[in-house]
Amino acid sequence: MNSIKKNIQDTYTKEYLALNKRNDGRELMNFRDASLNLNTIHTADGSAVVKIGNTAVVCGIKAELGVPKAEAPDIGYLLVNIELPSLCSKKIRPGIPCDEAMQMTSFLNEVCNNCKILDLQQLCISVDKLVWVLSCDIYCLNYDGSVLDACLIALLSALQTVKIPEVKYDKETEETTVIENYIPLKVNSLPVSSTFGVFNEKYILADPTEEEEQLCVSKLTVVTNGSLIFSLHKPGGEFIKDSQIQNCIKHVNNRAKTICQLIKAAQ
Amino acid sequence: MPTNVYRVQGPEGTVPYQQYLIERNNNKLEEIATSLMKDVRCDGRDISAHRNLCIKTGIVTQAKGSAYLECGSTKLICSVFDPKEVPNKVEYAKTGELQCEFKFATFSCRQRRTYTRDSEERQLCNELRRALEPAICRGEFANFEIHINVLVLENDGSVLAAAITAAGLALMDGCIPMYDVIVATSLGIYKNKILVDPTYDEETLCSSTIDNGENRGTVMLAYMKNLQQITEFAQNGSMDVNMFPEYVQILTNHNCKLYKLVISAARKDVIEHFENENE
Amino acid sequence: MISVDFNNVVLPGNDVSHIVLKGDNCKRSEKTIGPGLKSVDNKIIVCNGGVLRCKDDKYFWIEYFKKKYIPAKDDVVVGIVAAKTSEMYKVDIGASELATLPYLAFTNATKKNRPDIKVGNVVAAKIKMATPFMESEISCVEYANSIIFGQLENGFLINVSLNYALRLRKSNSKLLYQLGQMVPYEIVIGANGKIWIHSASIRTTIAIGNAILNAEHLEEEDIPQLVKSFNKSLNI
Amino acid sequence: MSLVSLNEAEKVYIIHGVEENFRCDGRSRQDYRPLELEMDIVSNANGSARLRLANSDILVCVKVEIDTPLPEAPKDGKIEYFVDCSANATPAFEGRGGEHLAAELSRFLCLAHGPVFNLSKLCIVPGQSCWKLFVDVLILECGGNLFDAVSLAAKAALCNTSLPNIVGTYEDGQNIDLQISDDPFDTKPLEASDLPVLVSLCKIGNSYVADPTIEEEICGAGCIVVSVTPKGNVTAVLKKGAGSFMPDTLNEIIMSGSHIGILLNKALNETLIQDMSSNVCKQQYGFLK
Amino acid sequence: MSEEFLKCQLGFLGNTEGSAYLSQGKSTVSVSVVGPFEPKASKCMYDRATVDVTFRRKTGSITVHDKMLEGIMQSTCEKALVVEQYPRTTIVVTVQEMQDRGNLLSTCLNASCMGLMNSGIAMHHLYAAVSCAVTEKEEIILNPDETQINSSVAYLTLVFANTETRCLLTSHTTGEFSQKTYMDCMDKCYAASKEVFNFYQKVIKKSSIFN
Amino acid sequence: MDLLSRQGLRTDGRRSGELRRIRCKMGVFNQPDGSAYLEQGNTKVVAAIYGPHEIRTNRAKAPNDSAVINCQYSMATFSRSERKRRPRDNKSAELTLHLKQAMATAIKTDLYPKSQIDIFVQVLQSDGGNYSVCVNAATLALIDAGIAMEEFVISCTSSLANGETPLVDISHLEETMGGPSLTVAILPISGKIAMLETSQRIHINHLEPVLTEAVRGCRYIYENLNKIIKKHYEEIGGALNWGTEEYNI
Repeated sequence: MNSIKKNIQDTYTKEYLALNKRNDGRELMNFRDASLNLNTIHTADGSAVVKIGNTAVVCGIKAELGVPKAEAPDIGYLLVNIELPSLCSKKIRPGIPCDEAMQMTSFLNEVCNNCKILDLQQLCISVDKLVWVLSCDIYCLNYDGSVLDACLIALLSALQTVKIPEVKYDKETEETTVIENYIPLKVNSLPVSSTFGVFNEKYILADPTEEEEQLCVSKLTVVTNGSLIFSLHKPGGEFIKDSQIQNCIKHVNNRAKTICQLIKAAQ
Repeated sequence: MPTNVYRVQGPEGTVPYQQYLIERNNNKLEEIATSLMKDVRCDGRDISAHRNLCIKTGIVTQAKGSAYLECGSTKLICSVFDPKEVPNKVEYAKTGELQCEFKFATFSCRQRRTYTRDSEERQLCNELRRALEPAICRGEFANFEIHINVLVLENDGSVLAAAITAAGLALMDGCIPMYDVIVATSLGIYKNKILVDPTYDEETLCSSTIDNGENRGTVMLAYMKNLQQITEFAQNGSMDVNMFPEYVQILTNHNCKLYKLVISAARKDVIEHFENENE
Repeated sequence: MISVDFNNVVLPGNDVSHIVLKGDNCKRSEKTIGPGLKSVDNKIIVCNGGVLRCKDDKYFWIEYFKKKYIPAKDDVVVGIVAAKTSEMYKVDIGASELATLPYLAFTNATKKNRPDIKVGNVVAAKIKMATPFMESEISCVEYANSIIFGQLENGFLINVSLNYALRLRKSNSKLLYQLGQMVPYEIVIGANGKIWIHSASIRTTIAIGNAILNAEHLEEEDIPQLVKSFNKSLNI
Repeated sequence: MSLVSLNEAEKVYIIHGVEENFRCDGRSRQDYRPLELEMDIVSNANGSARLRLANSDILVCVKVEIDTPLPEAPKDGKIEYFVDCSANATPAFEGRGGEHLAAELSRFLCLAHGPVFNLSKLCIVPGQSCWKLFVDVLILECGGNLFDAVSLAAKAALCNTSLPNIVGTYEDGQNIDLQISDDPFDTKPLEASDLPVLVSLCKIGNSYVADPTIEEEICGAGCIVVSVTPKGNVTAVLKKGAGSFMPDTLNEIIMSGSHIGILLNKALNETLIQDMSSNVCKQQYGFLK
Repeated sequence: MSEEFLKCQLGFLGNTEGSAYLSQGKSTVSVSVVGPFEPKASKCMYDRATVDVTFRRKTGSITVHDKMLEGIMQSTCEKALVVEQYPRTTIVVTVQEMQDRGNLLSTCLNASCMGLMNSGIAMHHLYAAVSCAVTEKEEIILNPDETQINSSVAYLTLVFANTETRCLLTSHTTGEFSQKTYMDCMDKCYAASKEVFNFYQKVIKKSSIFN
Repeated sequence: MDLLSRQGLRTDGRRSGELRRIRCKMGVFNQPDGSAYLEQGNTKVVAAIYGPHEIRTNRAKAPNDSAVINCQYSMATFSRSERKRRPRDNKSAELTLHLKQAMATAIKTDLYPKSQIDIFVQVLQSDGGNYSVCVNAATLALIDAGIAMEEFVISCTSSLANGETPLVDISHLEETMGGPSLTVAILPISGKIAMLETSQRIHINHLEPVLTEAVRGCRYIYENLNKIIKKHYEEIGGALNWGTEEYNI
């Protein structure tokens, strides 16, 4: 933690945190409200745009047909990739994806496999021959903190809007015929992720903006669906005590309830 | 050399399901072609009418200037960053550089696009840079470079024209010194019929190679109204040379109409800026 | 947890202030804490894993295995000249940055008769100024009873860990003395782990170098045995 | 491209020369430098041509392979353009230096030839197998005006290309095996005479110049490249450089570009015909001349 | 955490400042630490050292998941080192996977801690990583082997520092679990981390006899 | 199909000890400082030399008392019968390194301190022995550029046909079908070997005959090139030469 960052942090704590407030007027532990709209992109099979405060994220899903893996012949693919284009923030260089984008992609794929948000059996057309490949690409349009939460919400709502046509695969002649009636996908559970910025031993901020994220030493991300925790991810940085963890989990549960209602209402 | 996989990869040789619906797609194109003969376009507008534009500037708070532009169902977002030093540069350049980045989102076209830049994106990026270079006062930020990034969310025809207009708006929003407002429109020519601001299907029709001597193809023109200068002219498809003055005339008229629209959006943006300034 | 005491192994993060200060009768300012210890808001924390040592209750430090030399003032170091600029040499002493050796920092050097040291030569010098924020400055000016500084012609340079170099510099180490009886040689031991050896023939120089390197992990008592084998190998 | 640097005085000299329609190498505004074309240079290719435009030296070679057509265009063959800027031309092309220019050249060739080159000629069995043409351009020396030189050489090579005849096709179920006649002379030439040729016109001062040299390209404001078919139709227009144009100068440039293009096409066709007829005892010079 | 479970050798690489070869159960990891040296101009910070951790697989191909593990190791190491003491320098820690039979992340973290200790770079505290698996019947198994991990409902890796009070440094989890099970895992892993610190002490004692 | 028929003739009609026809022209391009075109049989190569000029690539590592030699070997995509995907790949990177080593032995680099000499070689048509023809072409181009060299660097290939008779200057067919092939680059007058490489295992007592055969080939090429260069300089030197003739033997 170099000295410049230390001074800014001290002034920030003196002015705001001491009076239990933040520079955009929020309490320490309350989240920015999220807005969501579905089916904005017609060329994608399923799409959603999510804004949490200023952070904006768009998710588009394209369905394709592919050959299943040898060791899992009866399940389809759900490939989630997060792209941080050099459009969304000045610290991202064009070219190969930055480490943060790769880490978020890996985390989101883990969460999808952990809590099986999608039953991959329904993606199978004919065992060992042909399965659906859902490639979900999430582009961050404006990087203003807690991008991961917005990505997960965008992914879930986009998955609910996906409609895939019925496909018949004839084993002998290896003919595939596509029939025009579109059936929606069934999403099993709605996990919600919320990110906390660990400022120093005393203060933990919920849903930090880009400016606060730079001042925080590390981030704590909790994914839950209200009752069960799917992931509690804290990559190093500042210590946190048990009491702080419990406090965070309490806030995360009621955040999860509000977001679930939002996703169900928008359907 | 370790193979470095930057993204989660699916199986090779995945095929989009639209491929098995080719005949449905072809007769849809014939339908559009026949209706074009009767001067009726698939979305009901007149052949010389531009699709309505929805413009919003200042979308990306992290960037110095940004603009979101919807032309019909073509959606794209452009952001501009302030002048920065050029890494590992040796000699002194009198004029500033423009670094452009033009990317289609993977889900933006009918056919899924790849993550890395292909030759079409590189071509559009060059054309975008050449269109903007004459419009920006590059002498103001000598030896520095501006990054202009365009991301296309949905591609429904005349993407380059929309990108140039959006980039002009983003530059104005980012208070980058410019000689004049830059606007661009494109024409589709099908069997001697001039279609303004063609959609994706009309563009595929215009660039089909049926050589029966009639004019067909697409023309794009970026124009600065006050200085009356054409900054970018790109044409593709076989056309008779004497028709060019007419096409250039139509394009400049449409650019002037579009200019008024863009000016009102920019003015609204500035007024809004001062309103919440003195709040 | 093994009790934390002197001549005992301690780990980074252990709090040793109660041992070092040993009750509050003596003032905190007298005690000087050396490498391996850090005082954080009046607590003394260990920051390197090693053995806690103390010397007549005033100096406390931790002996830990270290290979990377951190320049400290008044250390005698042996360095290799890496580059020549207009008014100084850049010398590689194994630290994170090249040390600077001004042309005039040699005994009775004047603007006219500058020392001609080419890139790649070995130099012995004393560290004049060393702060973590700037590259350190060394000088070859000899003072009262110091060893001869300046360029070390032909000879042989070997690298050892800093702890071993410290042990060899202590006067009571028998190894160097016994080797000296066998064959006459010159040696300069730098605090930065670089040792320069020069003797009559190249064969003996290399033999001495290998002897020193092999003796690093030997107990004190079987050093004579090593010296005997060194002697036998030299005679044939 | 190459390491030519001009100071202000030289630029002013060139601009004034162009004003008086008398360029520094004696040509008027619309004149071309001497062109030299030689066909069938590379022996193991289906068609090749070497073109020298003053000190530009381009070698184009067309090779043919059998491939399966794209699912969305079953009746069309395939054509792929590849430009390789060899480091021989300038040290700047070493390693990946020439990649940007090569990509732009190959992309524009593809755009220019696209509307006129009917790919269904390359089809063998619709939906199953078709010809794939590889047009490989090698730039050995660049002396300005690369677009014209490359397009002329490419058109000459394509006219020189001959596709081997298919003697018979045997279909068993899915796969097809084609029996290609092994007699090297039993071939039918590829009909490519209606391909376009590129004409680049560089705007210097307030007039424009055809076939610009490197110096003229540097001190020119912008360059318009017009692709003209023998009949005078324009198949592609590209603007290079950072300048901008008044609408009427643009029209004027495109008009004169198409006239020059027609003349260029006629000259190329004459050399091709003259080369076809006299290939009885043609002496192959190659680089040895 | 029985005795023969952890085996380690320090300083086995000649030309690096610190190196450790740790085997935890059947997975083995080798770490090399190249001490504070002159950084590239672009990456150098004027008042602290930049810490750069790279994680290499056996096969050499780096997938997206390895980047995540690398991120966790990077932030854990950076917090442990006293970076203010070495301004304008770079410290490079290279973690090489030798054999992966489960618990790879905890093995890498423990090995990197020992490598840093061996390198003689000043550290605030040491850290110990413990992983545990939670079965359907809510029992918690410490240092599970591969079969137990695959059959478990959740698999957690927790890292603690050797400060007196218990404070969590890093937590990485897969699978689903309730808050209560998370707290039980914390208690169990904290107890196990004490044994890892003892193991560190023994190794340092063995290697520090000679200096 | 054996490479050497009973009457001792090879597939392309040559005897075992005969080399392919050499045709060359110096000064082919006028922008590079030196250039040469060399044909040995059907292998056609163009070489260009730029320099000695100021160092552009990685200025820091440049030795300050000698010249830096920078090479690039690339094969045209149409040079072989089946098309080559990329003009430069790992194999050409390796040959670039070998070319650099071979030429560095002959060029007097200490006469051009703090400068860089670029040697670019482009294979137009490849019919075996590409590396050797490139080395010879590079030597010709260096001489055309007037760069000080101790002496020529001449390279030749040879291989073993059905077990005992060595063949010199092998073609692509003999390279792929035949036995182990050996490439050697020598300084012909002093006889020093600049670069020696064998494509696969070769028995020790076969090595001697194959190597002497290759060295004999190199000497033969050296005499030819020497004659051509002398004639070339007479032409260039003489004021009367405006026409261009073909130099073939």
